[in-house]
Amino acid sequence: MELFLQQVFNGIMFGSTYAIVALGLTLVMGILNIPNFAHGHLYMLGGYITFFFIGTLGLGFWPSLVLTLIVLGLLGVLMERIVYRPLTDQPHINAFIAAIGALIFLESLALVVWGPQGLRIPNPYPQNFELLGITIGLQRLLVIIGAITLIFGLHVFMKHTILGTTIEAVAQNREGAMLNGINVNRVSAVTFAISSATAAVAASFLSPIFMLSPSMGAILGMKAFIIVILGGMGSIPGAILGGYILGVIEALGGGYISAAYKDVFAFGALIIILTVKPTGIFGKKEA
Amino acid sequence: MLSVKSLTKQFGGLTAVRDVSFDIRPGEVFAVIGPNGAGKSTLFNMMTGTLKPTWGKVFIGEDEISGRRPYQIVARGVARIFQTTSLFDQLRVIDNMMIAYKWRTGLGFWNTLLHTPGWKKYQAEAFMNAMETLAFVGLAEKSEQLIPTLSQEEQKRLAIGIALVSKPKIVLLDEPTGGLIQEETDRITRLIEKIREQGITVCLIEHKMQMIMGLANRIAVLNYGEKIAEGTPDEIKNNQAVIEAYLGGEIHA
Amino acid sequence: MKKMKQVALRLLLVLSALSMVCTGAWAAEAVIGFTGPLSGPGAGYGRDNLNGLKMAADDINKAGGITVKGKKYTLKIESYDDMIDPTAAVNNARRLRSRSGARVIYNPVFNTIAPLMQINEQRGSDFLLMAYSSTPKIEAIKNDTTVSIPPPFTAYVQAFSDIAWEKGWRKAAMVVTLGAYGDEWREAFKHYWTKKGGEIVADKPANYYTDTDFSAQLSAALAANPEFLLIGGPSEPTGLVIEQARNLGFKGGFMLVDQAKMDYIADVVFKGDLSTMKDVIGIVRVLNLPSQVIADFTKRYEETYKVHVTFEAALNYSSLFAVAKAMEAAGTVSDPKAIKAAISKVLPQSGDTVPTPYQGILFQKLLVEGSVGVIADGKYQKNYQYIWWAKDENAFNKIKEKMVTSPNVEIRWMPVEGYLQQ
Amino acid sequence: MITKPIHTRLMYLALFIAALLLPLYVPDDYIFQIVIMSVLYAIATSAMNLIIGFTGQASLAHGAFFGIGAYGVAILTKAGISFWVALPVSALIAALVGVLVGIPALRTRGHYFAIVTLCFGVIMWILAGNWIELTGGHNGIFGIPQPTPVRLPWLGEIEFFSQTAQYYLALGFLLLTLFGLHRLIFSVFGLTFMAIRNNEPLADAVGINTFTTKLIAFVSANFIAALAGGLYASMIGAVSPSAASHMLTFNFLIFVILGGIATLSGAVIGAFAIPIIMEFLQFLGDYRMLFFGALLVVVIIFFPQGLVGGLRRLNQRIAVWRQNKVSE
Repeated sequence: MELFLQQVFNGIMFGSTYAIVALGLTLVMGILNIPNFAHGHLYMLGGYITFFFIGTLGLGFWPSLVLTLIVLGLLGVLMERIVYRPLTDQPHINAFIAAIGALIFLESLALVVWGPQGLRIPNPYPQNFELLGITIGLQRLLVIIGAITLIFGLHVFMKHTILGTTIEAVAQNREGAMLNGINVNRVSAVTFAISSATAAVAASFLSPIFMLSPSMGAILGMKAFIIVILGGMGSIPGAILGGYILGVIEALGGGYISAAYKDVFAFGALIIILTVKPTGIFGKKEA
Repeated sequence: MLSVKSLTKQFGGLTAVRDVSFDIRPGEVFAVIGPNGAGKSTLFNMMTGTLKPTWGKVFIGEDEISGRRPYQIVARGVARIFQTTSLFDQLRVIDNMMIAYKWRTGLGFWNTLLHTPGWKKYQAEAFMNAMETLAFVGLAEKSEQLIPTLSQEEQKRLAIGIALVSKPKIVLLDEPTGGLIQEETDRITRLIEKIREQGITVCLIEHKMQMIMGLANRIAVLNYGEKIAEGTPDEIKNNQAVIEAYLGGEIHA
Repeated sequence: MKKMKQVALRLLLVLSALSMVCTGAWAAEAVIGFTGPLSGPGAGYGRDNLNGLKMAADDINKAGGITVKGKKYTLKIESYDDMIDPTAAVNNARRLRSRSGARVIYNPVFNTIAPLMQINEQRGSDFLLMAYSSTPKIEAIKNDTTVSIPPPFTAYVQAFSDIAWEKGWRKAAMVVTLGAYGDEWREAFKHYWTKKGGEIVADKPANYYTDTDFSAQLSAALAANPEFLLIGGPSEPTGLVIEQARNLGFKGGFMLVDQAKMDYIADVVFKGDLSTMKDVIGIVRVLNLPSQVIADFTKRYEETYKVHVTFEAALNYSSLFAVAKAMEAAGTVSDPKAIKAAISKVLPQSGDTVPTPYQGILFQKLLVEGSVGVIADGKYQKNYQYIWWAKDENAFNKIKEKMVTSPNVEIRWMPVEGYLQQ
Repeated sequence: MITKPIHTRLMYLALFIAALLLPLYVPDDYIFQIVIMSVLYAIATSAMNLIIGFTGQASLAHGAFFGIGAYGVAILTKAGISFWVALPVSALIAALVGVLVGIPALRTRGHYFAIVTLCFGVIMWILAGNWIELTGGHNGIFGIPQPTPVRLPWLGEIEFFSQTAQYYLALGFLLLTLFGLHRLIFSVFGLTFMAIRNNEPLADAVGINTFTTKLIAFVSANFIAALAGGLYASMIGAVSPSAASHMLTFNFLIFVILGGIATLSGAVIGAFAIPIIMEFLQFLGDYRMLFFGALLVVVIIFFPQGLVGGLRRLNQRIAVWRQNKVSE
């Protein structure tokens, strides 16, 4: 039972990361219809930027987190402007290629600047405590709390600010929004900024527990992609739920079943779900 | 010819089409009219297999076609054109026509890969028929052109040609003159008359009353998803329910 | 007139010098090729290998290069990235062989070594493949121009088990990396440890290359109450595993598969603090090797390449010295077969030239002892060096005589099947 | 019906002869190796073009089917079966798997289809790495025999050890593939592929069984990809999970898009140009992939139709320029 609880706790922590990374991706995919396959690499870069502020400049954890958020937000805007906007009227597959180009670029950039060796950030909250017989790291708890705060904050933003509702309007009907005089380009930029900033927050929270490596974004990006599709493109509840489900499945799968095949279950489940419901669990009728 | 029996379609809790029935007789032009949102296109989509009816059936002769896939319905001699001009706009005019003829031929994977004698025969047959139909709709000399170079009217003609090329028993035309000016509309009307002269049954949805009144043999009127009247143009013109639905007498438009 | 003569003389000198450089009579280059992962997940490992070669080439050149049949050569390392892709590795090898004229090519991953072994014997494009892979599968492929550099990992499996047994450890749980190497390690350890009478209470592999959290596997493994954990993959994530295991309350010891390096983990992941690691058995700390040059080697390596020294770097360094000497002995820089044949003549190496002196060569395997290091109570302890190719006590003693001794090193005999020398 | 102008035909003839004579003038083993691999990639890429370019279904499982072919040939030939039996059998297995995957996967559209196939690709990759009994795990299968020598009536016995023989073998398969694809695509049947890409509801409405047609395109593409994979396995002599990975799919995708999607020549050009550019960039060392990533983005922005599209545009410009000159 304790083992089970421990695994569920791990799963929830992971799910929190997945949820916020997928959340950013679903905004971009749902609103801009851009398959931003490089999203995981923005997360990776977020980790390195955090390392730069903490490890190289010696700033504290919280200021670094805020600075990383700003830097990545700007980077997101830049990426939208340089990489994706010129491709607006082209087939999606071209945007996909551009995304592959962008992710190759970002990964090599990290490799050139920081080298291939794994880097570590000192853990600001290394304390552990026992609860219900399971060991809980404070930083791990912080990941969960941070994620939930972020999700809540984003919800408030989307529902109760003009900018947020505008984004939702564009998500639901791009042409209609354009006819209503909404500046779609500006919405795109803002969406990208939010999307990459959330990825950066996930990376900042996690980096003290984990290790940074240039290739750490690839797998996470792919998983986020799958969560987004599973939850239905553009669906925020879908991304959150999908993220937590995948996190828990993985933790239980990795602990109880084979680690080698745990991804097979996740990916296999996706195939089955999509063939039964071809537009995802929370998906709109026809994309 | 084609009969519709108690067709009903619900989307969620909304009923788009309620209990509509009619029979289309061979060789006539049958029109379905009604204000915007009356459920005309939904009805059409059910007749051509694009939508599954919640209730009711569609027959072609004795053969039930409701619930079948669109390509199976086409193979029973029911062709259609879409409301917004729908063409293969990345391809040439002649390609559009030949694609629509394909189901009548044996041009399958192996035939094509091995270039069997049958392939040659069918390929020539498809080309001949395509050219013939293009001549019929008046696009013979445009056969090598790409779609975006065609005018609005030519695109409409091509769409009708695509429906006709596989020699259907009945064509369903969803607003064939939508977006055209009067002169163009007249020319399309003449084309539809020519189709009737060929012995092909026509069922069409239209907004333009004047055109319908001159063209159709019989008319069914939909309002809020229900059939409120059916009859000859004269009967319809004088039908009280129809006049009310069209806000008092504007039916003569 | 006299001035003219002087100018003419000087011109002649310069010209002759130039022509000597051009024709190669002055000092030619022998190209040593390297293809391996320099980007992607294996990049760190690939670079460790390459750095060792670069440093060896520099040192050899600084000492005047090599002399083959009276002609001076300097060594030049030419490297290409293959990202562990067989196609790219073959392309790189072809390029190195036909464009740069490399007759010796290094590669450090089995997945790319196997396809290279298909082409390195082709007439007209043959090269000596220097393979850094500890899997015995290499020896299963018959190939006359391949040399493998590290000891077989099975030697480490046995040696580590030996020491763990002495320490009184019995119950093991495994959280080893996924992948070819990890799969083989688990299999071999399971076989050997249970044969010895030990017990394996859990086997929860994890992907050290893609995962960053191991708490799922660790929680499951620790639930079975093991006395020690067999862990490992690349060093950095291995350090993470140690930290996460301690955070989950694990008090026992660790055994590291030979890919993970205890000194690297201690210095890089834990910044020199051994208290978290506490009890570890694994491949020896490079700095604790008994060779005379080791301190100097480590210092220069870390200064030049700004990374922690690794065993891969040391072995590659030593192997290139062997190749260079073999070229001299064979009297050729271009005949791979002759170079390989001459390697046995230049061994054993001495501890005052290379950090990990090779004792000999057996078919295609260079022979170097398996060096085991131990951390106990948060301190480095005595090393053990296992001679794994001696078929009997006698042969062992003969080898032992030639080896560098030190009070901190105990030399032991540990025959490993399949490698016993006649 | 669809005829090419005479100068285009001459150009293709010249290319064909140049390809046949290539071993006579290829400068060294290295270039030859790249050419051989590019020929193999061109086969797989052309097949991918059938499903993605012509039919408009973004299948991201292509690498997996390449892998099925590679592993199939590896396992069968190691079991002593002749290469000439192993190759078609592996391709047929891939086709069968294609049917089984296609039937559920083709129910989805657009991004969803891409993701479902990508997931399948990842699963195959994981299986390749972990089904140790069958695939040899992450080590893969090595020591795969070269294609069995064939005895031809007037040429004597042909072995496939040399690069030249391997080249002709691969070239033969490429020509066969292009020949088959040419027949399929330039026909009424082929038009139905493009009809689906262009306007699926209309294709449905004009009597095309869109599902079956998509399935045929998908399965044919997989069959050909597996052929390329089988050739790859016996030429490289070793397969490991990287031969079935989604990274391979992405590579093929890059070849197709940058070469020129939905053109027969585009896929081939991409399969040659990109690997050659990559090799050329080796001098950049650590900065190579950095540069390549940026290059990819720039090229896709400025040449959305790929290299073939770029060439066409250039051709048009030249035509316009010449016309202007004449009219002056």
